[in-house]
Amino acid sequence: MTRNKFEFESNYRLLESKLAELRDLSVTLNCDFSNEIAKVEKRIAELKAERYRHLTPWEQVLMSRDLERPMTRDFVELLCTDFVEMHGDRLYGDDPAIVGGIAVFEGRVVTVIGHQKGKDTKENIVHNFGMPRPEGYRKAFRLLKQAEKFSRPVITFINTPGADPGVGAEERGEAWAISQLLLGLSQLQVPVISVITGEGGSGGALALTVADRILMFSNAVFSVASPETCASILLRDVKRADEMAAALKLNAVSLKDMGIIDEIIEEPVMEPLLSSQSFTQSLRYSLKKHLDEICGTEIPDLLEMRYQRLRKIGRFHEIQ
Amino acid sequence: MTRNKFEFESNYRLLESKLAELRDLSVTLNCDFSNEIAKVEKRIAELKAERYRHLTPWEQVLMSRDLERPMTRDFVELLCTDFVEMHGDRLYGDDPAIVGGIAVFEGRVVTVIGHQKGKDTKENIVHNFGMPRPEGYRKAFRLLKQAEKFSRPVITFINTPGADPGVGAEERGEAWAISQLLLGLSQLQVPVISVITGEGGSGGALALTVADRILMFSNAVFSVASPETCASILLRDVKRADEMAAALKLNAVSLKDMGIIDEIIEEPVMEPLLSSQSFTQSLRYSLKKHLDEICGTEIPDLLEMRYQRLRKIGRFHEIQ
Amino acid sequence: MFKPSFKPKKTYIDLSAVKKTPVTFDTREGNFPCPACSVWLSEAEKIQNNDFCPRCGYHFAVGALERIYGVCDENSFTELDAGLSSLNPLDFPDYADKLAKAREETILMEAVVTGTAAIGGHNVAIGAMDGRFMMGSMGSVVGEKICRAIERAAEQSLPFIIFCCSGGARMQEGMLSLMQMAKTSAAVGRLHAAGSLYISILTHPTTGGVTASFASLADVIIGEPGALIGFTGPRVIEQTTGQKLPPGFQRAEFLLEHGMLDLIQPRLEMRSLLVRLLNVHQGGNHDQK
Amino acid sequence: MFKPSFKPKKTYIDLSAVKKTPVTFDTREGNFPCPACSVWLSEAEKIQNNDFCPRCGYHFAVGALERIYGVCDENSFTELDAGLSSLNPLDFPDYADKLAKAREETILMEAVVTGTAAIGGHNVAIGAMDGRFMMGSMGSVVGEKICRAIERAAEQSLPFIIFCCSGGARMQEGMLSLMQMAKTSAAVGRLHAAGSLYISILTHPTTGGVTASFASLADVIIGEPGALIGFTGPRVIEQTTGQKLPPGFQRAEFLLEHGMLDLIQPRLEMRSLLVRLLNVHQGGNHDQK
Ligand SMILES: [Zn+2]
Ligand SMILES: [Zn+2]
Repeated sequence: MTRNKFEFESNYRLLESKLAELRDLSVTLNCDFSNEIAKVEKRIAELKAERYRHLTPWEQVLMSRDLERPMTRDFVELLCTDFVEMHGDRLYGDDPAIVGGIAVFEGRVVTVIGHQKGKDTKENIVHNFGMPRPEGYRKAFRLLKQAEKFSRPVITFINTPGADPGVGAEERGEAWAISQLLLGLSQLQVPVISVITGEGGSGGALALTVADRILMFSNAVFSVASPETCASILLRDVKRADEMAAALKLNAVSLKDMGIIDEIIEEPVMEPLLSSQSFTQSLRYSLKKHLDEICGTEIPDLLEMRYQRLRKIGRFHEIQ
Repeated sequence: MTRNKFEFESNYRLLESKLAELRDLSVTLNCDFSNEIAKVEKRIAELKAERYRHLTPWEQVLMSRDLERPMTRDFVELLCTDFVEMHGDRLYGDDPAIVGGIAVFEGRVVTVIGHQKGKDTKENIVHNFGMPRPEGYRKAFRLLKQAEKFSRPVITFINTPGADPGVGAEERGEAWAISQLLLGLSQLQVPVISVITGEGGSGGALALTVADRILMFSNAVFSVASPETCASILLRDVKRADEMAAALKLNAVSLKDMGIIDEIIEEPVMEPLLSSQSFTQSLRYSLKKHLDEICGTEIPDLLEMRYQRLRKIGRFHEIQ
Repeated sequence: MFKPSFKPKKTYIDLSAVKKTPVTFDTREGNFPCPACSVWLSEAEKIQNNDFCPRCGYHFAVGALERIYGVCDENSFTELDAGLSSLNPLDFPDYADKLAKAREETILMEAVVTGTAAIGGHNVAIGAMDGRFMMGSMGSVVGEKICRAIERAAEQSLPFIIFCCSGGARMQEGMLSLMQMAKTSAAVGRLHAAGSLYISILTHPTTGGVTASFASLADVIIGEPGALIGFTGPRVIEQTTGQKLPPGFQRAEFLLEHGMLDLIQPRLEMRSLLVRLLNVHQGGNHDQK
Repeated sequence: MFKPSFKPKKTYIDLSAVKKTPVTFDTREGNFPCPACSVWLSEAEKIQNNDFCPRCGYHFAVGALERIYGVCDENSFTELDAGLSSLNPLDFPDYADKLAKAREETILMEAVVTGTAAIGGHNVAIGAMDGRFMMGSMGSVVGEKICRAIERAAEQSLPFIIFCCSGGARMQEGMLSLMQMAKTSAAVGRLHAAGSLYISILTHPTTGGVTASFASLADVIIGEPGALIGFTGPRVIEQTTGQKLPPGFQRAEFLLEHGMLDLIQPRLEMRSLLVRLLNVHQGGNHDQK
């Protein structure tokens, strides 16, 4: 992660370059205090790591959108074997913003479905920036019904700015496709586990996040609407998105407090996710642990718990 | 029915006009044999009716395509009350070539689905000449699942040249939409009755004709392909469609012999169908009789019979 | 934490009191143009004409209670779950003030009113959203009231009828709000499993999280003429795609053509349609009223 | 009434004998152009290159038995229902002659071969249509054999795999032929209800009543590269609509893009895909072979 994602990064870069100048000067002047410089260097690194560990909500939003984050196909490659990707809704099209298929995870055959963004602009256009059209949701629905037929547990990976906001998507019933998934998942007769890996954008993300367990990466977000949208509608000033990011309580810690997600997978600091063995191990371990638990539950009980899990969400005052 | 549908009609018209000339002459010449003329007139009428009663298969094909034949909406109006038409497949569009909804027939709430052609060229363009696109079949499928939810028997009215042979229909999976209906109807947990009222054209008609009972108007046809198509493919001469019409055994009597349909509703001779009280009464009576029977059968038995009904169709030789 | 300062009305609410409430959603003080045909109208003219434009028939927004009273048998409506009111669970800036203002202006506790009633003699569970209350947005209370109404319908084998009108999820409640989409959709799943008839009526405007949850999951989906119905709002689509929207885009008539609605019914004939559907649903043995 | 003049082969058929049969569907005597890239080929070159065009990889049609032997474990295929042969139930002109000619040319009794086999050690019910036999058209025998294969799979909880190749219903058997669409679709319904895995492979060409029945009802639908797949044939569409067909229209790649296929797999890798699907279906505990 070498690109400048956050403002604070330039500060540290400034400090680091100033320190390098000092080191150069000390060499030039033949005045050795390399021990002390090493200590300063270490301290700066510590402070920087600490800063990365405490990203603001808005910084987490930016982090969650990073195209260098692994996408569904990367997770399948990391975690599964024997992946066979399945295409198409058998109605209208195949949507590259959603990837799905069957694979083997830790000895279990699973159906895997998730969003797919591109790694660069060209790929992003192919994948529509990870924004599904109705045919993507309908492909997902078809694969879910297939998982049900063969009693295969389902894993979904969530990383989307939201559903495609285009004319064609509206014409073909974007809202209808999403609600069908929400209802369908709530009644699906197999265990379902969701992992929010990046940007959890609005209803377009929720459509694949009705599950028995929801895991979330520590710098992923899940929000009712993008902070920019909220700022532009509520504050009439899109530049105040960072304020909205804080107000919306869209990060993993807040969502765990609210009972919306179950477990946070800690991301490594200043290291690509998949390069960190501790991260990939804890992802695999958590997935397996939760999957074992829900696969060990009778389906009627599982469906009742899945319903009650949703049913109790909401805070209000009631006068009898 | 005053238009010239068949070649033989002009012969009778010739005879009739010659007879009129004779009558005029007899009046002019003051030579009264009006009794004898009346007898000739009666005899011509009898012969003509007889001819209409014995249309050739090709004449029946032409008859079945007559745009003056009543369509689904006419039958609903004739037979039902409280019709509420339902639109759309909730996926892509609403297809005016298929009409569907709920209505009350003889005290029973039923789901009615059928093809709709126009009465003239302008209407025909709206209804795509009764040729359904995938969204028509998917609308039908949706209404069938709704009928199942509410345990409503289903009546289908068949009159179509076939599925739409267009680029868009292929793009949106015409074959997929038809096969979904064939399978769906074979397992639908409510009684289903089909009435072939006009042109039963190929797979596009069959898609709505998987039923517990199939009634057929005496001049309706039901064919694997149009006689023109068969003539052009098998004989490389589309003008020999009349030969093919005979060879294909596509009329009601042949199909009853083959065990493909259950009952023939006799059409009136030289009278619009809905003007004939005996016709409308026998249509209503037959529908009610068969509906009563299948509604009185337990669903698992009904489905087993529906399966076996199809299962036994086919003729072949077998060496053990 | 916000506590409602007045005891919410229970059961029967007097319609005459509601009628006096100024309809602020579509109108300004004095004269205003019809949004469809631009003819200038006064509030009095509009009310006189049953909330339609006298020139083009445009259906102006009406309140939740007017919706309900417009289709139910006289004196049959009993409001339920009226005691639910919104909190400010995220301490979201200005939310408490907005809630207070909406309550004051609409004399409603929230953006949906639910209860039981009879229509043409048939008992139903019914609800109506109110676009004047924070754009009919769905927060915890809207989701909860709709869920309870649906569950009641499922348990008591009643048809469920809802008038939808919403700008989407209520952003001020964050993810608690978004999750109401999943919660209400799951409840509809149970309603279908119980075999109840579900009729949803989409009125102007129905967008966002409401369209993409319970509103589009009904057995019969009815649109009001000219109603804007969709997921993403037209302005956002135009801004995001830079595309000019086709004429009639996202209007009920457009949705019907694209296969999303069962039918479109003018408001004045809504009751007779519901009676017919309920009659037929019951087996066609009831006389129409 | 037609009686077959020779006793049909039962169970095992020697592949070497089949290989010698001239492939008449796509070729003429001597040299012929590749239908995709127009390069001139001899029959020998084609066979040498495993029935692909050596220049562009075009997949030439192959016979039913070659299909089956191409994916099944050695010596595992047992042909079943080989004793079924077509009659001429409508006394349709020229039908008996055409049947006799097809039998002579293909050394097959009908346009489909069915049976049981093993693929990667997994027992399956399998079938393959043969386009050389009256264009792979579906009459009573094709429908019956496919139905029996499907029912066998449902009863014995076997996966069902079928290679499709057909011009549609067999017109010469009239409605008896059309009804095979409904019959096979109903059988697939029972297969799904029994929980069996159903894989359908659409090869060049698959059109008409076969596409619109069992072929498109599988759990997994695989296309062969470049295969023509559709309901109405391209010539009829062009004639009826007067429209110029878009490039690649009704080819497997077009179908994939339009959401109708799960994936496209080259013929040489078909067996490995089937093994993988069967492995995964069995729980992923089998080694790939
Ligand atoms: Zn107006
Ligand atoms: Zn080539």
